[in-house]
Amino acid sequence: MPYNLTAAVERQEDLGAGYHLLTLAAPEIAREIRAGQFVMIGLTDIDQMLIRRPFSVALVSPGPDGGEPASIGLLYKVIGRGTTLFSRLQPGDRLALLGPLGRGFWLPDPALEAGGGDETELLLVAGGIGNAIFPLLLQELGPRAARTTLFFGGRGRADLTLLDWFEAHAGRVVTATEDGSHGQRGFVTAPLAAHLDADPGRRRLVMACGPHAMLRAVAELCLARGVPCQVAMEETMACGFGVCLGCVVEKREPESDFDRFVRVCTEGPVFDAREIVL
Amino acid sequence: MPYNLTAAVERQEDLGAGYHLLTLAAPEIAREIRAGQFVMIGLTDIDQMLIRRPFSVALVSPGPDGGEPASIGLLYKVIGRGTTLFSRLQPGDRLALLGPLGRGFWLPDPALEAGGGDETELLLVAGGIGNAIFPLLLQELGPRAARTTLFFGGRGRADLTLLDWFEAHAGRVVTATEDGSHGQRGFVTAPLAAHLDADPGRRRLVMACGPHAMLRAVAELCLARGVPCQVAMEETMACGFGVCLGCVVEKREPESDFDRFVRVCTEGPVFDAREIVL
Amino acid sequence: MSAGVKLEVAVGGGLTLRNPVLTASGTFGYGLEFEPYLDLNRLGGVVVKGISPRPRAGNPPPRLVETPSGMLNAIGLQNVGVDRFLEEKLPALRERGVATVVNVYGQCEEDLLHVVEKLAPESGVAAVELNLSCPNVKEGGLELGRSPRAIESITRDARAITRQPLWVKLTPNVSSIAETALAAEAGGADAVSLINTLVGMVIDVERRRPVLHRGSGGLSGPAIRPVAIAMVHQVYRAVKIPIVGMGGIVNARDVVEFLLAGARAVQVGTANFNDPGVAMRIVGDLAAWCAAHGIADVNELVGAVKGNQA
Amino acid sequence: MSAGVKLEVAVGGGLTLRNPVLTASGTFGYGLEFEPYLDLNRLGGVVVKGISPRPRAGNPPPRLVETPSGMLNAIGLQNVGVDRFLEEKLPALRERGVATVVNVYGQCEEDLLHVVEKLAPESGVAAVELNLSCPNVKEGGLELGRSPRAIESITRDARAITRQPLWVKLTPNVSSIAETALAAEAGGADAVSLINTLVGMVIDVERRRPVLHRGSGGLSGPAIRPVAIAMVHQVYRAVKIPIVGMGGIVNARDVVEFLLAGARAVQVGTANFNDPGVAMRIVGDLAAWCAAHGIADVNELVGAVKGNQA
Ligand SMILES: Cc1cc2nc3c(=O)[nH]c(=O)nc-3n(C[C@H](O)[C@H](O)[C@H](O)COP(=O)(O)OP(=O)(O)OC[C@H]3O[C@@H](n4cnc5c(N)ncnc54)[C@H](O)[C@@H]3O)c2cc1C
Ligand SMILES: Cc1cc2nc3c(=O)[nH]c(=O)nc-3n(C[C@H](O)[C@H](O)[C@H](O)COP(=O)(O)OP(=O)(O)OC[C@H]3O[C@@H](n4cnc5c(N)ncnc54)[C@H](O)[C@@H]3O)c2cc1C
Ligand SMILES: Cc1cc2nc3c(=O)[nH]c(=O)nc-3n(C[C@H](O)[C@H](O)[C@H](O)COP(=O)(O)O)c2cc1C
Ligand SMILES: Cc1cc2nc3c(=O)[nH]c(=O)nc-3n(C[C@H](O)[C@H](O)[C@H](O)COP(=O)(O)O)c2cc1C
Ligand code: FES
Ligand code: FES
Repeated sequence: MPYNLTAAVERQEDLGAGYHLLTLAAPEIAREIRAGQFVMIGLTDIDQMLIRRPFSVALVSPGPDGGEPASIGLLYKVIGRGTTLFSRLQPGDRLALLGPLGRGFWLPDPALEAGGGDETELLLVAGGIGNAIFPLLLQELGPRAARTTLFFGGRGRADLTLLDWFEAHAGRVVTATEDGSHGQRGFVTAPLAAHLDADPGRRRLVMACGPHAMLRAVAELCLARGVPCQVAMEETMACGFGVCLGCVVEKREPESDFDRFVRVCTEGPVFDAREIVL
Repeated sequence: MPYNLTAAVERQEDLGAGYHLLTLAAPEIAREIRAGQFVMIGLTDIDQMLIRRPFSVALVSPGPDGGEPASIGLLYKVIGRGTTLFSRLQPGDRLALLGPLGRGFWLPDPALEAGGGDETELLLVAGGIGNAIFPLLLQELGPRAARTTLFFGGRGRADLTLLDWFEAHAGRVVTATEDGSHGQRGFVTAPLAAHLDADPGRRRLVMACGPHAMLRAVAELCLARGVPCQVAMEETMACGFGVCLGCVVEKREPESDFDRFVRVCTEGPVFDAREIVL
Repeated sequence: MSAGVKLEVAVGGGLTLRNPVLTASGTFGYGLEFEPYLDLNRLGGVVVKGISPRPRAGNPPPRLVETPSGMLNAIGLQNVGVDRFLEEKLPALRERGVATVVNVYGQCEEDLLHVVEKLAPESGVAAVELNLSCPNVKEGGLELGRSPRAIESITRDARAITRQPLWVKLTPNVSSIAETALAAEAGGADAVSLINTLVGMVIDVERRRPVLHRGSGGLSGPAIRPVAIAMVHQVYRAVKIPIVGMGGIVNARDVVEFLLAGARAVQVGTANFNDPGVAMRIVGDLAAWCAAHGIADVNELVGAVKGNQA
Repeated sequence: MSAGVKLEVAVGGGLTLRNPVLTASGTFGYGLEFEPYLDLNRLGGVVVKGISPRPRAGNPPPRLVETPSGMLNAIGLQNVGVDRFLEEKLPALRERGVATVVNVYGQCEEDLLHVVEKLAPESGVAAVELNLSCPNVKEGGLELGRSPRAIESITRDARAITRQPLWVKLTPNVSSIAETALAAEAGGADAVSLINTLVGMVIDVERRRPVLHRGSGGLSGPAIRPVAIAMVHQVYRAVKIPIVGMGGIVNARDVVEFLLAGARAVQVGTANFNDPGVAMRIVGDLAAWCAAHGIADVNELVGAVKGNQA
């Protein structure tokens, strides 16, 4: 059940190139949030911001005395009015916060995960700020994180935020940049396709987050190869908890005329790529 | 001619009880502003504040190397949305600034100020944040400041901001508070009336700034006794430079039907109490 | 709740609400979605999402865009349809004892009356609110709700088939809302509710397309509050039936403003998206505001604005 | 000015402006007040404060109040009157060579036509803009500008007495702005300008009075921009004459939005109060925007919005 609360800013870290990491004291949410879920955040003064903004929780961290998760970290990029205002927040300032919201990633059916060698290969695909969704997933995966591969694309090196962190926590990181400033030049879908084609028989699960065009390309790659794929979608949200009906995306196979749309905030944001039109 | 510029915040001092002193780097304005004139200030982002706010310039101060005035100090009280946003500004933040604006105080006709002993007695009357207009006047008066009397009223001691400064710079400070926490209990008009009546023949000029009810009472006291009185008026302003026609007050003796109103921002904010309806 | 302040308001047709604060149609789902955040029974009432004869899928996305101090929506009246509403939603609301106002939408007059008819025998319907935003085919396709004549006739038709309290929701996109309100009153409405959203559009200048898939949408939020206050006040001077006011309410001060302008009750809309607990907080703050201002009965505020009335 | 971008626009009646950015009536004084802040000759034109037959003192204060992303005003058309305007203001504007549009106001139709007649022989009047916010006594006192019939007739009368380009300024407080625009076109207007302010009210809940002395006022600023864009777009699809768009413009992006919606030129209003230099900056930014987007002629943008048009 989502908590509706105000939370204090603990830290605001400027990561350069418009990327920030904002840490909020929110023990209730930190304990319950699952990778791929999100929160809605707003200024406490509604006159300054009518519509809250959705953000994945990138990380959770324990309180000063260690132990249970007590803080959540939001990794965000300054885009427009809301994120500009957020980027000015200082430690001690308070924010309105609603979460955890939505359906996060789900792991392969445990029944399939029989013996050691047979484990499903987890491939994470991030485009730009889409990487924000994956630290929490790697945290949740525990030891298994070391056996994941992250395909990480961006316009240039500056867009590969937290790259060091990912290199330390994921099994392997494969990068691609449009300007060639890090890793392969071009889109991240190229090394992903190469990887999928290198060992086509392998049981895999692809989890992707990033710009819509990237998600579409990743989903096509996977669907064409029969590889299960989960995509984290974005759509404009007013509420985040299912009532404004603003955040819909189209279903691939609606059961009826009425059933044409699903809500990203409630039925998603993570969808099986087969469920929706990308 | 008013300057339309953006200026950096140099200091934001919290004086307690909702009062702040904001210092801005604005050499052009600091050099030209006269006591009683004002500036319009706004956030640089119009989406955050459509209508700028008017503030008297309380003080000017020289740059780090001394010499010419380079900064202006605004003494303000947090009232609503605008002043709340201003109170969050930090050194280095930028503000939009227009000024100097309006007509300030004017001193007695020099012809009247013949020999030493005959000097017009200057009586300043401040109610609450109305004191913000007087430090600059005292700065301008130079040595003559030591021969002024400031009648300073407020709800309680906390409203008598910069009291120490005034005690150091004005000749005499007479205080009155509604709760009796400093000086005489009651309105500041009581000691003012007593003073005017003590030596009724003396040539005097009263300059007043404060809540509307106080200005009305001061003006009545003065008009009844034939004492010249200048009042600094406030009215809601959209532009501050005479074009929106929003800030009018009523003339006491209009020459024609068309002439019923005068603009506070252009014909004022300081008026001879005989000019307008209070 | 601040002890001693009477908050009950009578909003016509024999309906008394426990306080004047309802939630607006389309901004509160079917009510139940808000149970994690507030106690539905503390509200004056809940107006559910517009119900149509058949389920509606709504418009393709984007359906929303933020605007200065407001938002535009073009949801397209996505809803479960009257049958599923009666089966799944109404019983749950009835069980909770919350005053449930059912907002009714149809693509034509027959549709609309069909829903009114289906609701008529049901218990647990505190009132029926007619949303007249469907096109008025007889008069050139403009919204039904823009024609006083059409309003009067459909209100009369609805009145004839239901004994439930009948509210007519008025659009602000008219030359004279006093006229449309009078038409609703003449047709037999027990109350008028206003304002619905203003028509608006935002264009994405890079893509050279409207941001909303549908093109234009409905503007709501604090940006429209001054328009809503002026209209409530105009209607208050024109009609005798109670007014339910809305448009940009975000706090108890705003509620007081609507009551002073002439509203007997209000609806909180867009603000529910910002904070799902806001409506209940407003109820508490309103009681506290009354207590602090020496107001024993919230009805004292209704229409109590003084001064020039232009 | 970004080299090579053609900014001239033809706005009907033979009038070509050097660029599409004018300033709106009532927000730019008589133009001259802005000389300390910008070069009037860099603007597409200036629309002066509404001019009436005789000087008007306007309403008692308060005349203004800030609202969410907007403001309400009830200035009451304070102005120097047509005679002093012709003596003192117009010659100075003429001398500077700035395209001067004269906004005309009257308390009745005769008043209005009287001003049009006085202006008719004057050189240096780029266009006459009729502000039809006076009460329409024949049709029950609602504003003249809300009745298509009244608009058509007064436009025709004005047309008959002046050869100067004639603009009719449309109010948004109508059921169908396409209809009022068509009426202006039928009456012989060379262009329509829109939107004027929306009627609004703010109540001071402590004093239980409207904040504005007059009661209600006109809402302007970014809050109304989505309404203005939707209306410009509706009118664009209805009429053939050029449209001058306005409502909440604060920057060059907003200008592009109005052009895409169908405006041939725009007026910057409330934003002038925030920053007296804004209109000139917008002209520069617009040229730069066009250059950056490979647009050689700003006219390419006019009405170029694609997609769903509802
Ligand atoms: C479930 C979900 C999780 C997200 N997680 C992250 C994250 O972890 N880090 C991050 O940087 N961004 C994330 N985003 C995108 C983020 O919400 C937008 O970048 C942000 O809302 C932009 O706000 P703004 O006011 O700065 O931009 P503006 O463009 O000024 O915003 C205007 C409106 O558009 C909406 N909007 C703008 N961009 C987007 C977008 N991409 N998706 C949805 N709505 C948008 C805003 O919420 C706002 O309502 C997420 C989006 C969703 C839906
Ligand atoms: C010439 C002049 C000089 C001033 N000098 C000072 C000063 O030195 N220090 C100081 O603290 N205050 C001063 N004021 C008052 C100051 O402008 C207001 O307190 C301030 O605008 C409040 O803004 P807000 O957004 O916090 O309040 P809100 O109440 O949220 O403001 C809403 C609107 O009302 C206007 N408004 C509110 N109060 C006043 C007021 N008293 N006078 C005029 N408009 C008002 C605001 O400008 C804004 O447009 C002066 C006013 C004028 C006219
Ligand atoms: C997303 C959304 C959906 C809406 N759906 C409906 C609806 O189904 N029926 C209706 O009568 N009004 C609907 N409205 C209008 C609101 O009920 C209300 O009249 C309007 O939003 C003004 O109030 P507000 O400014 O407080 O939101 C909707 C408004 C929004 C924002
Ligand atoms: C203070 C003020 C005075 C105005 N006076 C007039 C006027 O005299 N004549 C007129 O036609 N419009 C007048 N208007 C309306 C504007 O010209 C313009 O149509 C409206 O403000 C919308 O544009 P904006 O949102 O950019 O301000 C006035 C607007 C304001 C804010
Ligand atoms: S954001 Fe409101 S329904 Fe999804
Ligand atoms: S504030 Fe605009 S005329 Fe005075």
